[in-house]
Formats: sequence, C-alpha cells, structure tokens
Amino acid sequence: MSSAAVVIIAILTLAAALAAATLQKLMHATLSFAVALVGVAGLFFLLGAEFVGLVLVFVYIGAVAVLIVFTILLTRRDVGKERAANWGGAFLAVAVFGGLTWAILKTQSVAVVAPHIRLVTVKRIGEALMTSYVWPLQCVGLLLTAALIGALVLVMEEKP
Amino acid sequence: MSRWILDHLWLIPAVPFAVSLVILSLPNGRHKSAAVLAVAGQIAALVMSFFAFLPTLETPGFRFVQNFTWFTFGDHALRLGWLVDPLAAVMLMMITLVGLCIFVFSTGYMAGDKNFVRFFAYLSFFSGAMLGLVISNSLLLLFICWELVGLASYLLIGFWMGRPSAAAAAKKAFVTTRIGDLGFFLGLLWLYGRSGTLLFYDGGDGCLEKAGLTMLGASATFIALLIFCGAMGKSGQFPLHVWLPDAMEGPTPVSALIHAATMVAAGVFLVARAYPIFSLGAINGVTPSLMVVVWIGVITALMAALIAIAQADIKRILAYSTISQLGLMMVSLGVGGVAAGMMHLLAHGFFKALLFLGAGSVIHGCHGEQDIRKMGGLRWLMPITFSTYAIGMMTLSGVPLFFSGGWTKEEIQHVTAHWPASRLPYYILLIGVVLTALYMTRQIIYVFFGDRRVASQHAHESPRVMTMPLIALAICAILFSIVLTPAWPWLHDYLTGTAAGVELVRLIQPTLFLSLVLVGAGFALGIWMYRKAGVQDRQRPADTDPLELAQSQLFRFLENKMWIDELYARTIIAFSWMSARLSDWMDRHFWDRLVRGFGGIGQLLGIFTAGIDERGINAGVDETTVGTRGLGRLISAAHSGQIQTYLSVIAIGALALLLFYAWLA
Amino acid sequence: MINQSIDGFLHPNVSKWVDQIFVYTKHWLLTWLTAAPGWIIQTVSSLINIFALLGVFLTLFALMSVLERKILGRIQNRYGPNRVGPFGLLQPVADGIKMLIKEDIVPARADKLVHFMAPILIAAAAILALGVIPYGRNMTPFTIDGGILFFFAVGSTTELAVFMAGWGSNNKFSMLGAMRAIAQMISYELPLIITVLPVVMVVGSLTPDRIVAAQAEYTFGFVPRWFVFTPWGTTAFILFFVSGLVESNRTPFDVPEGESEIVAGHMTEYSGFKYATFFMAEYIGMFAITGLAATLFLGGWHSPVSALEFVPSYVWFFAKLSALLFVYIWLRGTLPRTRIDQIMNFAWKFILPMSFTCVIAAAVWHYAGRGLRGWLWSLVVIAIVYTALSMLLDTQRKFAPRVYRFAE
Amino acid sequence: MTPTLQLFLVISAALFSIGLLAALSRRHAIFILIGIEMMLAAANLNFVAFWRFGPQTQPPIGVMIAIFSIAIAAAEAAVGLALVIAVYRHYRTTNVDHLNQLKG
Repeated sequence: MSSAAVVIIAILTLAAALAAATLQKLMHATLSFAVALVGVAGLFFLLGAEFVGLVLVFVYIGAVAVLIVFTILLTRRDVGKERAANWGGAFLAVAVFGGLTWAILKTQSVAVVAPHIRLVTVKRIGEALMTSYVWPLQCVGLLLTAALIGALVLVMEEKP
Repeated sequence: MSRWILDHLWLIPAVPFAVSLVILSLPNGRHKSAAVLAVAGQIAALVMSFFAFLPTLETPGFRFVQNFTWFTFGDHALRLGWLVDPLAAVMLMMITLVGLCIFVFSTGYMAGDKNFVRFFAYLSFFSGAMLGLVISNSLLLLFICWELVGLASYLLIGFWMGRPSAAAAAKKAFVTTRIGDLGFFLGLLWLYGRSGTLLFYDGGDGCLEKAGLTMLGASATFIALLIFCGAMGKSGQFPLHVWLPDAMEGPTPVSALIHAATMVAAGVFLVARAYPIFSLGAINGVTPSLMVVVWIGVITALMAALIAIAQADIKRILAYSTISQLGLMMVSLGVGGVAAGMMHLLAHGFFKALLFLGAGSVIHGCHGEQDIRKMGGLRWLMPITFSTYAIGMMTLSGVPLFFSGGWTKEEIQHVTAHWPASRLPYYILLIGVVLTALYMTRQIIYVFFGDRRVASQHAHESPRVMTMPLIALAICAILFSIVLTPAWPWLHDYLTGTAAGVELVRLIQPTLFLSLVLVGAGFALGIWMYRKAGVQDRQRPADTDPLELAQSQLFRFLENKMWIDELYARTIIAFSWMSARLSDWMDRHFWDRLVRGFGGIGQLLGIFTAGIDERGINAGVDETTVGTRGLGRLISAAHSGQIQTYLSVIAIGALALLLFYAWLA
Repeated sequence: MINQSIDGFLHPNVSKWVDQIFVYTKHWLLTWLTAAPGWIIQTVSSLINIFALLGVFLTLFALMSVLERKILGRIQNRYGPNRVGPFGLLQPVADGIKMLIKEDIVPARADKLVHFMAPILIAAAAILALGVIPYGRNMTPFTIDGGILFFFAVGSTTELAVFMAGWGSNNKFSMLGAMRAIAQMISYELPLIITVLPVVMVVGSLTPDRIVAAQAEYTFGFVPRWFVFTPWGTTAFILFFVSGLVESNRTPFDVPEGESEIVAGHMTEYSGFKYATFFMAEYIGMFAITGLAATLFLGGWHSPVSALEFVPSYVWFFAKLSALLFVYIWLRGTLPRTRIDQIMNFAWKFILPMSFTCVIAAAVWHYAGRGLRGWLWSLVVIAIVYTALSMLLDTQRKFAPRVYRFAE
Repeated sequence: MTPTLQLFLVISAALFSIGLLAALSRRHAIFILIGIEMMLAAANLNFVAFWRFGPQTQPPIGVMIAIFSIAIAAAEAAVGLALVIAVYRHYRTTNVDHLNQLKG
C-alpha cells in the first residue's frame, strides 16, 4: 500500500464529500455522497479489509443511496434551492477538524507504519461471525427487522 | 387351539367390545349389518369360550392364570390378570350360549325399532364387559368390568329414553347399584391395604391364597361384608332389590339377558369367586359374613316370592321370581354349597332367559301388552311359545327328575338342611318352593288358559327367528339336568374339582319326594285359587284377583311391593331432600350474611383510607408537582427544538473537551 | 494450478497447451517488462486482462445483437437482417457506425452532468461485473476473495445509474421507467442473492474459482457434480435465471422500457452513442448474469463428460454461456410482457420464499450426507414448500377465453 | 514510502468534519442524514485503520465492528428516511427549522 494511492483516493473522497455537503441541488449532493462512499470503500481495500469495502459499497450504494433518492422524489415539492450554508456551522466544523488533526499529529503513538499481516479472508470473518460474534449478529438481525417494520409503519398512509 | 386361546384370553371380551365399537360407527339405517356383526361377534366369543372351556374338562381343578402389569407407581406395580378355572369356564359358556340365543331373538324382537343399531352396539358392549368380568383374575379388573356392566345395563334399561318411566328406572338402577358398589369399592381398597395385592391367584400369594388370606386376619369379615354390598346391589338382594323390577322398563331381551340370566348373577358369581374371604376362619362352615349372606338371601327369597304373587305385569312377576331365585343362590352360597349355588345359577340362567324370552314373545304377540289380566287363552294361538314357556315354568318351580331347576333346588335344600347354624332357612326355602310354584301357576293360567281377552284378540305366534331361540333354550333347560343329577353329579364335582362317578342309587333321594310334594302342593293351590280366574266374559279385564277377594289387605300390601319404595321415599330420599333444603337455607341466609359482613368491613376500611389520601398524601403530591412544573419550564426554555443547535452544542462540547486535554498535556 | 490431469485422446501436453494458450500468451507478454517495478507489472497485467475482456465481450455483444435479430426473425417467420455482409453478419458494424454519427441530443431542461454520467456509470458497472468470472482454467481476470459479493456490489450500482438516467433527463417517461426499473431490480436482487447462498454455503467460499473447483468431479465417472443436478440446485438455478432475466430488464420482464407503455423508459431521452452505450451495458449485464449462472450451477468451465476433458475449458464455458443466451432470446421471442404488479407479486410471494427454501434444502442435503439420501430429503423439502405455496397463492380464478369488445 | 496511521486518522477526521458541516449548516433533513452517514463512515474508517495498524487479532475486531456499524447505519438510514417522509406528510416540509413543535 503506497501513500500515493492513499492520498489520491483520499483527495477524491474528500472532494466528493465536500461536494455532498455543500452542493445546492439535493440530487447532486446525494450522488456525490455515493462517490465519497465509493472512495471510502477504496480506502478499505487499501487497508486490506476487502470485505468491509464490498459491504460498504453494497449497502450504501445499493441500498442507502437509492433510499435517499427515493425519499427525495417523494418529498420533491420541498427540494428547491436552499439559502446559503450558515457560517457558524462551517466554522464549528473547521474548528473540530483543526482540533482533531492537532490531537492526531501531536500523538506520537499513532505515527506507526502498518505491520505485515495475513489478509483477512471472508472465511475468517464468517467464522468469527458464527462463533464469537453470533449474539451481536442475532441482535443486528433483530434490529434490522425492527427497522424494516418500523419504517413501513412510519410511511404507511394513516387512515383517518 | 385352546392353548392359543388361553394365551390370548383378552380376546374373548375384546371381540365383542370391538364389534360394539364398529356397530356404533355404523350409520343408523344399517340394521342387517349391525345384527350380523353382533351375532358374528357373539359366535366368535362362544367359540373362543368353548376352546377355553375344553382344558378345564381334561384336568379336574384346572386353573390357568395369566397376569400382567398395568402400571407401576413408586416401587410396586399394580397388576391385573386373566383367569380360567371351572367357575369362569362354565360362566363363559353360559353367558355366550344364552347371549347368542338372546341376540338372535332380539334381531326379531327389535326389528322395526329405529335405534336397532344402537341397541346391538350396547348389547355387544354388555356381553364384552360381562365376559371380561368372569375371566378377570384381579378384583380391580373385575370391578372395572363390573362398572362397565352397570353402565351397559343403565344404557339398556333407559334404551327407550323417550319414556320418562324408562329414564327414571335407568337412573334408579344406576343409583341403587352404585350404593352397593361404593361398599364394594371400599372393601376393595381395604383388601388392597391389607394384602397388598388384588390378584386372586398369583402363584401362591394372591389374595385368595394362603399368603394373602393370612394377611387379612380379622378384617376379613368386614371386607367380605363390604364386597357383599356390591353383590347385593347387582343381584338385587333385599335392601337394594328395588331397582330390578323397574329395570323391566328396558326391552325384553335386555331383561332376559341382563336382568335375569347374566348380570344379576354377577353378584352371586362375585361371592362365589371371593368365597375364600367369606369362609376365612370358619367354625364348621359358619362365619359372621356367611351368616349375613344367608339371612339376606332368605329374606330376599321369601319377600320376592310373596310379592310376585300379587303382581299383574308379566315381566315384573318374572323379575321378582329372579330376585327370589338369586336369594336362593345366596342362601346356598352362605350355607357352604358353592357348587350348588353355581349350579342353580347356571340352570337359572337358562330357564329364566327362556321364560323372559317367552314373555317377550307373548308381549310381541299381544302388541306390547304386558298386563296378564288382559291376556288369556294364548294356549292355542302361540303353541310354541306356550310349550316352551310351560317347560320354563316347570323348571323354575323345580319339578324334579326332568327339569334342571328341580335338581339344583334339591341340591340347595340338601345343603341348607345340613347348615349347623339354624334350621330356619331350610323351612323358609321350602315355603319359597311352594310360593314359586304358586305364582308361576297363576301366571300361566292368566296368560295361556281361559278365554281370550282384550289384548289377546289378535295375538299371533312370533316369527321363527324368535321361536328358535326359545326352543333351543328349552332343550338346554331340560338337557342341562343330565349333568346335575346326584346319580352323576358331574357339574358339582367339576366345580369342586373332583373326578365324577356314576351311582344310579343316588338318583332317588328323600329330598326328591319332598320337593315333589311341595311343588305339587304349589300347583294344586294355584289351580284351586285361580281356577275361575281364566274364564271371564270377553272384552273385560279379569275382575279382582281371587287373593284380593280373600285377603284384600294382604294383597294390597304385596301388590305395592310391601311399600318398600314408599318407605325409601319417606326415609332416605326425604332425608336427602331435607339436608339439601337445609344447606340451601344456610347458604342463603347464614353464609351470605357472613360474606356481606366482611364486605362491609372492607368498605369501612376503604372509606377511612380514602380520607387519609385526600387530606394527607394528595396535598404533598400537589406541592411537588407544582415545583416540578416550574423546574420543567425553566429547563425547557433551553430546548429550542432546533436539532442543529443541539448538534453544534455537542460539537462545542467535544471541542472543549479536546482543549481541556490539551491544557492538561 | 495448471497441473490438473487432462485426459483424452489428444496428447496431454497438446491439449493442455491448447487449453492454456491464452494464459501462456499473457505470461509471454509480461516477460517483456521483467525489469519494470512491481506495480507497473501489476498494472500492465490487469490492463491486458481488461482489454481481453473488452475485446471478447464487445465482439460477443455485436454477434449477439445480430444473432438475436436473426433468431427472432426465425421465431416470427421472417428473415432477420441478411443484407449487410455474409448472412448479414456485418449488420452490427453498420449499426455501430450509424449510432456514432447520429446527433447526440441532450434535452434543454435536463440535468446535464447526471444525464451524461449515467450511461458511463452503467456501462462501467456492467463491465466490472465481468471481471470476477472464471472463463477457463486459470483464466479468472481478477481473483478477489469475495468475488461473488463484488459481483453483486457492482451490480447494485446499476440501480443508481438507472436512476441518474431517469432523473437526469428531465422527463416523466424516463422518471417512471427508472422507478419501475429500480423497483423491480431491488425486488429481484434479493432472490438473486439468496439463490446464490446455497451454493456459497455448500462450497464454503465466496470465490468463484473455488465454486467451480467444487463442481469438478464426476459421480460414477460420467455424471458431473454440477449443483444444477441437485434438487435445491435445480430450483435455485431456475429462480436465479428468472431473477437474472428481470435484473437485465429482458422480456417478459421489460416493463421499464416497454415501448407500448413508456416510450423507452429511462433511455427515452438518450440518443446516438449514449443510447448505444445503454444498449451495450444491458447486453453485457446479461452476459455477466448468465456467466455467473454458468459458474454457480453449471460447473463453470468444466466439461459435462469426463471423456471430453481434452476440449479447452473456455470452449465449454462459452458453450454454456451461449446456450443460456439462446434461452434468453427464445423467451423474448415467445413470451408476452407481464404487468408490473404481476412481477412484484411474483417476486415477493413466490420467488423469495422459494429461494429461502433452497437455502434450507441445501442445508438438509448437506447434513443428510450429500448422497442419495440428501438428494431425496432436499427434494422432499422443496416439494412440500412448493405445493404449500401453490395452494396458498392459488387464486381460484378460472381462465376463460378472453372476450374482445370492439366499438361498433 | 508507506503511509502511517496518522494519515488515515487525518483523512477520517476530515471526513468527519465534512459530515459535521453538512449536518450543521444545511436545513434539509436529508442533508443532515447524509452528514450523519458520512460521520459514521469516518468512524468505520477509524476502526478499520486501527485494526490494520494495531497488533493482529483473531477475530479481526476492528473489521467486525465496522461490519456491524455498517449494518446498523443501514437500519438507521431506513428509519430516518421513513421519518423524513412521515414528517413531510404532516408538515409539508422537510426543513428542520420549521420542525420545532417540541420547543418548551
């Protein structure tokens, strides 16, 4: 994994993310959000967590992004130009970024290079999921079911 | 074959049960198939019983026992079993044979009844239960079958549940026998408590064998008496006999099968089966329990015979005669003549079935009329019925030498005469013989002789399917006497388990002449009394009974069955009424008051606490709530409802935290 | 991995050489730049793969487009294209040129950027999906640990692309078509993935190569151990095939671009080369789906008879691929278009439960010892569920001949 | 030259701040949702990065947490968008400025 690749992908990602945060048109924002997530997935690939990257693409591009665009369509009447971003928020964000970066750069213990490790195969993840993470897995399944039902109930046409 | 049957004894009761189930499942219209099934099942039972009977012939005193464990509780198991010994075997034969005849008869008698199918289902059910009863080797199993038999009899007495009288009779029979069975059950429990087993024969430690009996000790008497209660209930002995006459509400074949031939004999059979318990610790053949048996039997025999004289319903007369005959058997058992008692039981089974079927045929011929005073002159109209009926009547009244009844009665007289305790039963039996002859004569004269009357105008002979069984039973009743004669007392020795020998000398005995005299006297008396009863001018029921003319008070007394039912109504039933009323009153007035009182107390408490709430607690709560509301207002001012404000506050917080750490470092 | 025994009457080395010719060629090409740093070699080898893929499949696309038209012609009792070149085989070239020189119209009110990005994205997704399928022995362009997952992850971006197309060209037909397309894609993506699960479970790997390897042996020496020959496999294959049909918007499930209803769905506002791109993307998606089907259920590049192992593996693969494609065309020529609500009901009420059943049946098959017993048991499971479902869903409707009402 | 952990941490910090920016500065509920999702992605990136650079573990804890958090994020997105739609039905707007009924 070379810094060049990382930096390139990172720049793309952050640019897309910035676009998502600032673009006026909601649809464009959503699409660039998707691009940003693809970039994050790329970073995951570089970090050797292929599976997570694939899952990220799969879930976010395949599901969340589509959900968002559907929502945009369903609430279309409201999707117009917005007034410009308020600078307070921007300032705060920048401040947080600065603080975090300062903290990160100041901490020496994180200035390490990656050790050489065996790539994490899907098999290992699957075993982990089925053995030591089986309860969390069940809980997530439950949560997803609940979310599904909850979402359905929320968007159901209430009959007066 | 016999071997196989012995190994599968359970089949004998199981087959009729199965048949009855199948019949029940039939649709209501399938008369023919129902009849065929029932008869076939009965024949199968007969064949199997025959094969179970064979080995008992080969070896005298043969006994085959087959026990199995029903269920286990704790460390000891409750075991049931099957048993074949002479007693059981002859009962099997008798029941299946008579049963078969009656099944065939009822195919004719019940033809055209809309509940034909149900009838045969019940009938098969009954025969299954009865067969199970006689071959059961455990008092518990016997009791179960006993109750099943009771149920069958209940169902069949109330077969025409349309008639209120039938329903009432069924209930009466059920309740009355239940009283006896309660005693029986207590005895059973007691026995189990003492001897720890309910098996009769269990290779040495059954409750009828040395080991079991010795464990009983003094309690044997009471156990025996309790068991005898059951016998009294079923066999209609004196205090509990009231149900049997009313049971005649059922269809006649039922009366023949259940309330003459087999079920009522179950009581006698039970006593015979449990005889070792009765005779435990006997001083030359007398024990308190046997004493009770004897006296009960004597009273029953005499009383029933007397009542029978004054009855007008053809079937009731037979019912009472049944009761008295059963009393006779009880006496014979009590005085130690088990064999004699059983012999009479078997003979009685045949001829009483014969008589009832004959009565049934008569009723059938007279289109359901049962009052003998409305009949008459049927002699020529239904010859077969008449002749067979006559045979039955003579057998019942014990005409010696040719008829089985005679021999058995003489046997009983013989054993009774040698009873050490008292001679009284013997004399009473003699009177009983006379009375029997008397009332049978009366009945015959009323029904068959004299001129025709209302009911018998258009009487006709019954169809072949009904007369055939009559003939068969008549032949049985006569031929049966062969194995009864003292000359060759085969049955006696068979039952007692000794080899039989032939001595023609013993054929002639003093009792023979005695009974000849007595029966003759009875006939003569009857003919003399009722000579005019038959001949009346037509279209009119016979006017008052001759006896009534002579002794109206006595006749009334007898006609109303000695007012025993009324007595019960006045005493027992009235008492239960009273108690019911009393408890009702208590419930209404006493307990209710009590409950209401408690309720009132509760109310008072409630009011009190309510007061406390109002004044004490609520005030405090109100104050608190006011305070809280104020605080709430204060805080909620900070909630602008703007998510992003909150978010930015969080962010600022995070930043502050960061700076704090920086300052620390 | 090359030293797998290949029998046959050809000399082993010869057949092996024929089988591996492309692999050897690539190695030979790479020998030119042994001196270069590693990442360059990597890049070059991937580039070679990519160009090979594009070459092969674009040719296949061209071929397919003309063959489809010819076969449809046969089915509809007419000649297909037969003018351009021998048997009209050059027809696609002509079409390509036409498309290229057509005017590229972009609606005035359209969202230019999105409208432009959509075809690119959709084509890219389709081609990416091709990358993980093993086309022959040692001929998997990109061996990824979670290859199947990659396939579906990439495939799921298609929905977004379609949506972009629909939204970008500011047109109600496009929007509706895109909606329909996305709706049915989402509803059929579930069964598509769930029908893959049994295979993944049984093989125990998400890697296509492993899955193909797991179907290598032959029972009794001649019946291949393809998953399609197990009850659950058959069911899963059929379901997968149908779902694939829907995913690639083919007749009878082509409501998103049903000419008679909404002009051309999300492609309405596209013309010229962009339209061609959409077209191509659709066909390549089709190839990808069928290729995956062949890989998962039909034993990939393995020969159906052990005696024919000497025939090069890629030949087998493409034989299976083209067989499935022929079925696609055949269906298109045969079946009428279904209604959108019918499609949805079918997805949620029948296909989804059946695919879950497949998973269960596969588990049963595995735990009953993968033998005849397992075979029968899984068959029983599937039969039970199938009958139950058919009873449940049976709307007691009697189908009578339709009565036409004409305006007099 | 290979990247250090810091590089990834900075990247994720940047992504996080951008998410925060989106969540703070926009008035549209969906934008806020997008921002939150971005912050979550940044967190996942941190998890994986720490796993990668930390000592090797079996099971790979960082990866597992990332997977779970993705799943949960999906659920959260679904519910959130459903909420947006429901709110829109009621108030005919998704502008969070107008949704202040809970104000004390």
